[in-house]
Amino acid sequence: MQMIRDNNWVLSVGTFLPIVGVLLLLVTPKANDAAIKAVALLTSIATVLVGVFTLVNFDFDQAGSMQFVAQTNWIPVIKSTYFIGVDGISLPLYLLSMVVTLLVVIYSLDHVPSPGNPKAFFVLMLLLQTGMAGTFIAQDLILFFVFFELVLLPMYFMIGVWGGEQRQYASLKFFLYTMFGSALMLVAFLALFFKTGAESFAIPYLVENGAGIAKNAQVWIFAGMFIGFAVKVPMFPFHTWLPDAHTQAPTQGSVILAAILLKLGTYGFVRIAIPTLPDAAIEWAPWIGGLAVIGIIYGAFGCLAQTDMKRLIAFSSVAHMGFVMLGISTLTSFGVNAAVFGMVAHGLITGMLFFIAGSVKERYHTLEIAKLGGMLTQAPRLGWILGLCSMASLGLPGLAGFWGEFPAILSAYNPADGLNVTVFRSYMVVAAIGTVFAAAYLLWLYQRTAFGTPKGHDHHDLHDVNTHEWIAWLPLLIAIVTFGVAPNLLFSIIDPAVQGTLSAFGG
Amino acid sequence: MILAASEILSPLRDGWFLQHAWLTPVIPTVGFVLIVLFGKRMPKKGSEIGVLSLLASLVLASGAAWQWIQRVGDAGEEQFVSPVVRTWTWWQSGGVEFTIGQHVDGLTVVVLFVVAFISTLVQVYSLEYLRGDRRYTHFFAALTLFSAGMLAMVVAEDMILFLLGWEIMGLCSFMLIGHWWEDGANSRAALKAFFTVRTGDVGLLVGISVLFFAANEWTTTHLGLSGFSIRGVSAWALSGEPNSTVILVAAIALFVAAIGKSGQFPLHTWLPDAMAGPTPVSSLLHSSTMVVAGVFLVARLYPVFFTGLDILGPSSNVIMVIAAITIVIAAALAFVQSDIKRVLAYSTVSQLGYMMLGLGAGAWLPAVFHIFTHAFFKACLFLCAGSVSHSASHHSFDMKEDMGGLRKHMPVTFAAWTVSTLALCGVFPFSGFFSKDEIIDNVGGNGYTFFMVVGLGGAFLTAAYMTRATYLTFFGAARGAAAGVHEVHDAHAGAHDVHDTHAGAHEADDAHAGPHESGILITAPIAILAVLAIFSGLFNATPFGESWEYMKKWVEPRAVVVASESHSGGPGEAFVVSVPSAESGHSESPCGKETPPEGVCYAPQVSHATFKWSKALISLAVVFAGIVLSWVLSAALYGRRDPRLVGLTQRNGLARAGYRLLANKYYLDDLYERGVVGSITGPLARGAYWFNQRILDGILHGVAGISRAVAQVVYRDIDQRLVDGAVNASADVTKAAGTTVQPIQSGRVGHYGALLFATAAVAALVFVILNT
Amino acid sequence: MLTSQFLLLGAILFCIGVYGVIARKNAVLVLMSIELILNSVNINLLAFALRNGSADGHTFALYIIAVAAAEVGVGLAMVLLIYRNRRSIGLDELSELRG
Amino acid sequence: MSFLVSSAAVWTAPSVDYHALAPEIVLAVGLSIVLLVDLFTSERNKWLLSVLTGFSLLGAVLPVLTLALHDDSTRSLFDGRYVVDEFSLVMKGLFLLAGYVIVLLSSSHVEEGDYWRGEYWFLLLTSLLGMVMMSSARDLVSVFVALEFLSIPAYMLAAWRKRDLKSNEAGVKYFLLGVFASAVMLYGMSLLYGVANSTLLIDIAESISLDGEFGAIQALAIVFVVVGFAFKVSAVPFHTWAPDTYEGAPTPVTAFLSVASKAAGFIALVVMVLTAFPEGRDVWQPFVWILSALTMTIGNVFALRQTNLVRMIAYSSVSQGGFVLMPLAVAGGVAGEAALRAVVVYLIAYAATNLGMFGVILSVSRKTRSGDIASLGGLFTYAPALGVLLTIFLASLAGIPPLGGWIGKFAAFQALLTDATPWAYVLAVIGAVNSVIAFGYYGNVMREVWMRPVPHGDTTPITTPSSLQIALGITVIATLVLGILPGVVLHFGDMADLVGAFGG
Repeated sequence: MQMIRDNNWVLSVGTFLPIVGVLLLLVTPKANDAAIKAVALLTSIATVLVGVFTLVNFDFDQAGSMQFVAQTNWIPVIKSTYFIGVDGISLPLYLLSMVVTLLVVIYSLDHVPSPGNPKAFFVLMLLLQTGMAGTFIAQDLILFFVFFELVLLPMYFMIGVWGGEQRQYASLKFFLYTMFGSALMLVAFLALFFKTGAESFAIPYLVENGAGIAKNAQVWIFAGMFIGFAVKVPMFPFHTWLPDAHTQAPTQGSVILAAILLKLGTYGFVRIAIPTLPDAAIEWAPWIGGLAVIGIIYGAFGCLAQTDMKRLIAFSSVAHMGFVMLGISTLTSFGVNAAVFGMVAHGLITGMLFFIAGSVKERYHTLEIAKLGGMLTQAPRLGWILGLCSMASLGLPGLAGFWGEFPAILSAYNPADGLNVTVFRSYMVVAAIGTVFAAAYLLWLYQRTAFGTPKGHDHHDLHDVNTHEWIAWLPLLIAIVTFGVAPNLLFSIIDPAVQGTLSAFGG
Repeated sequence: MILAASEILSPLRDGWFLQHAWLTPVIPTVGFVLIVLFGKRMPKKGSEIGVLSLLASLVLASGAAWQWIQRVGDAGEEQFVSPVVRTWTWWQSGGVEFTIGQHVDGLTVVVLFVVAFISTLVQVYSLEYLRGDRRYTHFFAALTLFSAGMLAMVVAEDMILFLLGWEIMGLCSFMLIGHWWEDGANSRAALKAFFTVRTGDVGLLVGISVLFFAANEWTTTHLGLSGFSIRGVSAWALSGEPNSTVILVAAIALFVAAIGKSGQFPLHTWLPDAMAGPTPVSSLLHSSTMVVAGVFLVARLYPVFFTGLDILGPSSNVIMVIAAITIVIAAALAFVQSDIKRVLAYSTVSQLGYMMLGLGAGAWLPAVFHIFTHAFFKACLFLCAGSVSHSASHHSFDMKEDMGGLRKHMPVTFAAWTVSTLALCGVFPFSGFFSKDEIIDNVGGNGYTFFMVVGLGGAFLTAAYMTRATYLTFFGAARGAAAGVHEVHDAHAGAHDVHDTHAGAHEADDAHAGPHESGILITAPIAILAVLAIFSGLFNATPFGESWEYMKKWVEPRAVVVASESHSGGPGEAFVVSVPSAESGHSESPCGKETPPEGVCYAPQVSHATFKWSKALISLAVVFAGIVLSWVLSAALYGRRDPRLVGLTQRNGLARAGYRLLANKYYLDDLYERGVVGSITGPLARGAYWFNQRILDGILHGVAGISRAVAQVVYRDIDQRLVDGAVNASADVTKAAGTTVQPIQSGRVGHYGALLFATAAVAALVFVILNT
Repeated sequence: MLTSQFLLLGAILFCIGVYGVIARKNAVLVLMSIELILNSVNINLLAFALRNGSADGHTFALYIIAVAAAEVGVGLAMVLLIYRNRRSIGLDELSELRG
Repeated sequence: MSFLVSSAAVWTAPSVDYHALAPEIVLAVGLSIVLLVDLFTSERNKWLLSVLTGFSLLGAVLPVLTLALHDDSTRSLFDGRYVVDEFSLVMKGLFLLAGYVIVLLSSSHVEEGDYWRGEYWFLLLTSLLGMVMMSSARDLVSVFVALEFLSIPAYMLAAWRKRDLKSNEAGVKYFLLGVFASAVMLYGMSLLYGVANSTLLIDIAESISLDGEFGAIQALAIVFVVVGFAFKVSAVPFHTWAPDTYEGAPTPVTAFLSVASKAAGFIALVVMVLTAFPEGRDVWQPFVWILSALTMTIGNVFALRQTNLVRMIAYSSVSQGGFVLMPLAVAGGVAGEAALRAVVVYLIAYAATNLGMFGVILSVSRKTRSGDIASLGGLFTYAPALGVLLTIFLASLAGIPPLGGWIGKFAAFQALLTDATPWAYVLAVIGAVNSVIAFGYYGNVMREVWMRPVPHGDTTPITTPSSLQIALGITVIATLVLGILPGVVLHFGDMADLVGAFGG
């Protein structure tokens, strides 16, 4: 894969600009609320501008190859380098992380959750931003790992300090789960490193030489990575941190978690695990697919059982990431395209849903579905937005969700060579049934919250969507519709990159 | 035999309208966006945008239809009239290219025209009907998008766009049925509708996937089309290539989708509940759009079903069986409804049954023709019902409680209703006769006698229940609201249009002026539809001979082999290379189920029964029998019952003496009640109804309940206890381990020293032994 | 040669010392037992030195003797410290810190 | 007694390379000065002592640098009994700088308590001198002497608060067990001498083969020697003294013990196994493997249930020791150099982080006067800076990138996977799991700092003396740099090749 090294400073700037913001924030006096918010806002805007610059200068004709590549010595002793670059897979997620952070910052301007302390809150948020963006551009396993881990602590504190009643339990659970995964992942990375001749941690290098590893070893190494990434996704047996984390996290936390953090795992599969270890991937694919469809149905059941709006949305993430993983498990470029698209779509939609949940909580002071109702009469705009997002989330054609879901199901009909067709076709049917459940729980939610007449308690403070919320939400809503109508905007970027990634499987 | 390519026929004409048929869905979509954005600020609250946009698409559709007729006219008698296809790449992924585009042929233009036409009228009608409604603008937005969805589905060139339109309709039906969602019943009905249809959609998803992967290779190599393209799939289905099981699976899956959408047994239960929506919605849903989509799917991908389900084969196929069951069950259900809209809903279900029956029996053209005629008179009937409830029965739809004797008050509505009823019953010369009788005729003609009998029985029942409904509504004595009595019918709130502001608006005039004719905006559409209900049958009046069979000429694709290299010039310009006789039987044509030697078939060869008046008279007789019988019974049962006497016989003993005298007529009533009517309607209908509510609905709700229960278990026990429990348990174990090994840390030097040396000694011992 | 007997003696002393350290509750006695061990070490060293005829053993032994003296000094100082603070040199009382 | 005469006849005074000995000499001079100044200064001027101590430590760093920069970096004195190679220089640098930080940490603490300052500084310097010597010792005798040199003052430091019963108890336990352990080790050494007929580690390496008639004795000797140092590094089950001593001893001393003297123990262990027993790996590799697994696990499990902060840290440092042992468990094989590097890197990172944490604890305890973890409640709200610092140090201990701790863990894993034997993989997985469990208690502290309310609402800010501030600054910068640009420290680890090991 050839590298394009034109203005290779862009990525570094875009990634570490938030750190500058952090330093500025540290010197801003804690009392000066306005200044703090201004700094945070400006930083994230600047970051997004750099992102736009990246987008503009991105050579779409060569979306398949790494661009803005920068590579310098970092830890020569262990042959790890500071090696970054974006291709068609990274770019959408990279930009998504920037945009979402900006929107979250905007939303936070007047929604700093208790116990306040915006300074610390924004510092953590910007740290998160660096970690997330870095993970998507890292082309060196060690660098990837560092960024991957960098995300942990800020999120831990965001949940633990600004979260709900169970926050401490939830945050610790989130942390231990993820750390467990990444510890084994690190071991797997090292094993990969040594099995490929201890030459380099650079992903392209490993992709070239990984296939040479004995199949047996590959399977074990993949196991390590699998646990690391599957926890993050999260896939079926490793998912239980997600509902707690989501439910307890402050709105901003949930949004970032849903929109970006979950993608780190799936991205890891697409970028690292599968290309570097093709034989193991073939071995593992049926299991991944199986867990994925279990996750789809299981998540749906989880949703149906919920009485709490936010928790329901959280469980729906399990189901949706199931679709993504199903697409990945087919090891066909068609399926992986769907998966990458699904990541972005899920990021937009579920992020949006969590925004709404936050605003609902703020207005009704509860997320008990039973206590909600008649939102359309009290806050019609909020209600309609919720409707739109539910529809998008249940995969309605013409909205972004569909293009992650339908092609993923489609792709399961004929997976890559070497995979058992019958198994995957049965997966396909189960997944298709999963879409019905999706419709069931989302519409059920919508019917119970938005329709009907408002429940008794007075909502004197009940106002419809306000300016900050509009500013923070509109981009997401527009994106949901745009990508739904013109999916090629994404697919044309993703496709070539994925083709390259899956060259080991004949595309 | 294949002719030499030298004999190229003159290229077919295609005009601007045909080229731009794709605009028909686009315009309403734009309209929808405009309404959403600016509707509230418009003088007429956005309704004008809706009406205008649909008017525009109506114009386009008519133009397309006209130009299509010309195109067919140009074509030689047996030339293959290629569809006007335009495609644009939408997106590509993993080497698969997804195109979006239009596919205009006879079927398209017919349905396109019908949909645009009826949508326009319904919008006009709604201007008046929903005036003052709280969500006037939302309503028009949804209505417009709804039509757009249907139109998109109709012009769709490939299955993806088809699916898009299909789902958009589902969404809009959810919004429209639940329009008055303050009432829990309505929102539940909306949910039920969407969910049921969505269940069917699994079939569509699976079907599309299977077709795509099965056909893609063949279509790309032979036609340069993707496996999503409709004509590609059709050609593939007829090429003899497909493995029979694969295509069977595909056909079944797609048919499941059709069942869900077209309310076929056993997924029809959502339809009557959907009556919770405003009447215009019901009329649009049940005449030309939503429910027709399923039938349209089957008609559109006919070759797939033709091959997959072995239509015209010796044995009866699943489509016919389902259709037959639907016809009878639905018709019988119509008897026990007191809600006029529910009667119409069930009649729609049974009419859809007819269409399916026709398709299943290989009577493609009659089925499509029935879509055409049915749209007009069914829409008309619904609008009449709406008009009644709007102006006469104080927004009630209860025939027994709030109607009766309205013919005097609302002549136009009454006339339109009568005409449409006759059409629906299939009375000569109303439109319904030509289409429905044609179906029955062909079913018989293709040798499915049993299903023909079922069809006749259906006709009888149809006639009967429609007569009953007519009598209850327009004849006899005025009752309840129709008689000026005003009580708010919360009892059947679910079935009524309780849209308070609206009701409030009309409270006043209803109060002094009792039942009256509706305004022009309501009557005009009704009148127009009524006229069409009479004459639309003439578009394919088989009884009057070949020259009248316009539909056959214009709409039916000609089953001829097209040179396979024709895709070089785009599948549009195809050479006709073979002219099989399309007259009797299907097996002579190379476009049967067997492979054409070379070249491509786009449509299967179906047969046409030759019309015989004898057969027609039989069915007419059946219909009349139904009407007369039902009339007599209804008149006696509902008409001559005298409330005062009923009351008296219970009241005082003196009257009980003269009771026997007076009772006789009530013996009659009882006789009718328990005897004749009872024997017809009672066991059958009630049984069916019971089955419907308890079993089918039961199953539906049961499934919902079960899955919810399962969900509970999965969540509470498995997720929280097992999976999560394991995690927390491991934490506890680790902590517990701490306590168990705590004695090590006793704090006593002696113990420490002992431990130290003991370990050293043991280790030394072990390694000494190991190393000697 | 007598090496083996010397070694045996050393081993025995070592065991006695170890036993003392573990079993004795009296700080001073424990100190003395440790001295026993150190001396067993010295005996070993000298025995080997004799057998091998090299001076290293002697040097080592001398170092050990010196260091042992220092250790005993520190040790006794501590014992005194404890005795002053709690009027006892029983080691079992020294178990405030545990867990 | 003929041989005495003969050897006496050939005896000539060895030529001493004073440049190589310069650091030790500087320290020796420094500590005698401290002693004298202490005798002749009044109470008011005792502050001089801390300054002097600091200066003498920094002064000792200079020759280390000159030696490092000098071209022939390997100098062998007293025919190989005392070697100054790059490895030893790196370690000396580490000890001296760590010592300096400890001086910064202790000064305020010492000034405020009515203690015996002179002794304190004197003992500290002496112990450090012992460590500096230890890193060069390549002979049984010099190793032993260095060990006692660094231990005996440490015993006294532990018991340094004479009036405090806990302090006494800490000292006595440490002393008795320490002496006992070194006695056992000595027994092993005597056997080694017997087998090898020399106290030079190199000679021992040649004679150790684990077979032949003395195979059993060699194994016994190796085990005993390893036990001796395992005690120093408080490897389970020889760790028992550590928690008690750490808790009882004055906090700065605890910092000193948990960092410097532990590091010294590891140095000795490395030197012994790599230079003296390369052929004995079949004994010490499995032994260390077991010790490492036990240490990590037991240390964590104990730490999880502590409520006293210092005690928790004690156990945490025990389990950290387990991680340092991890690479040693494979040091005998192909992964030797990687393992050596891993140990050095880990020790450097660990020293920076742990000292920093003690710095925070010292400054917080100046206010709270309590050792309970709960006393940290809501620290972030009233002392955000300290809260963040503590978080950084804890995260670094937990091995979360991009902080110093992770590069140590990374190097350790790397060494294990270089060895690439099944046992290595198993140990790696055990280590991975333990690093997760460890966060259980580190996270617990973080939770106190960030998410818990302030105990009885006392939110008066904390004033941190300048010396502590400097210490914190040094340590936190070190921690961050090690994490973000690990190339630097890894470079040290890389050049720290151990003369005598790997046939060097």
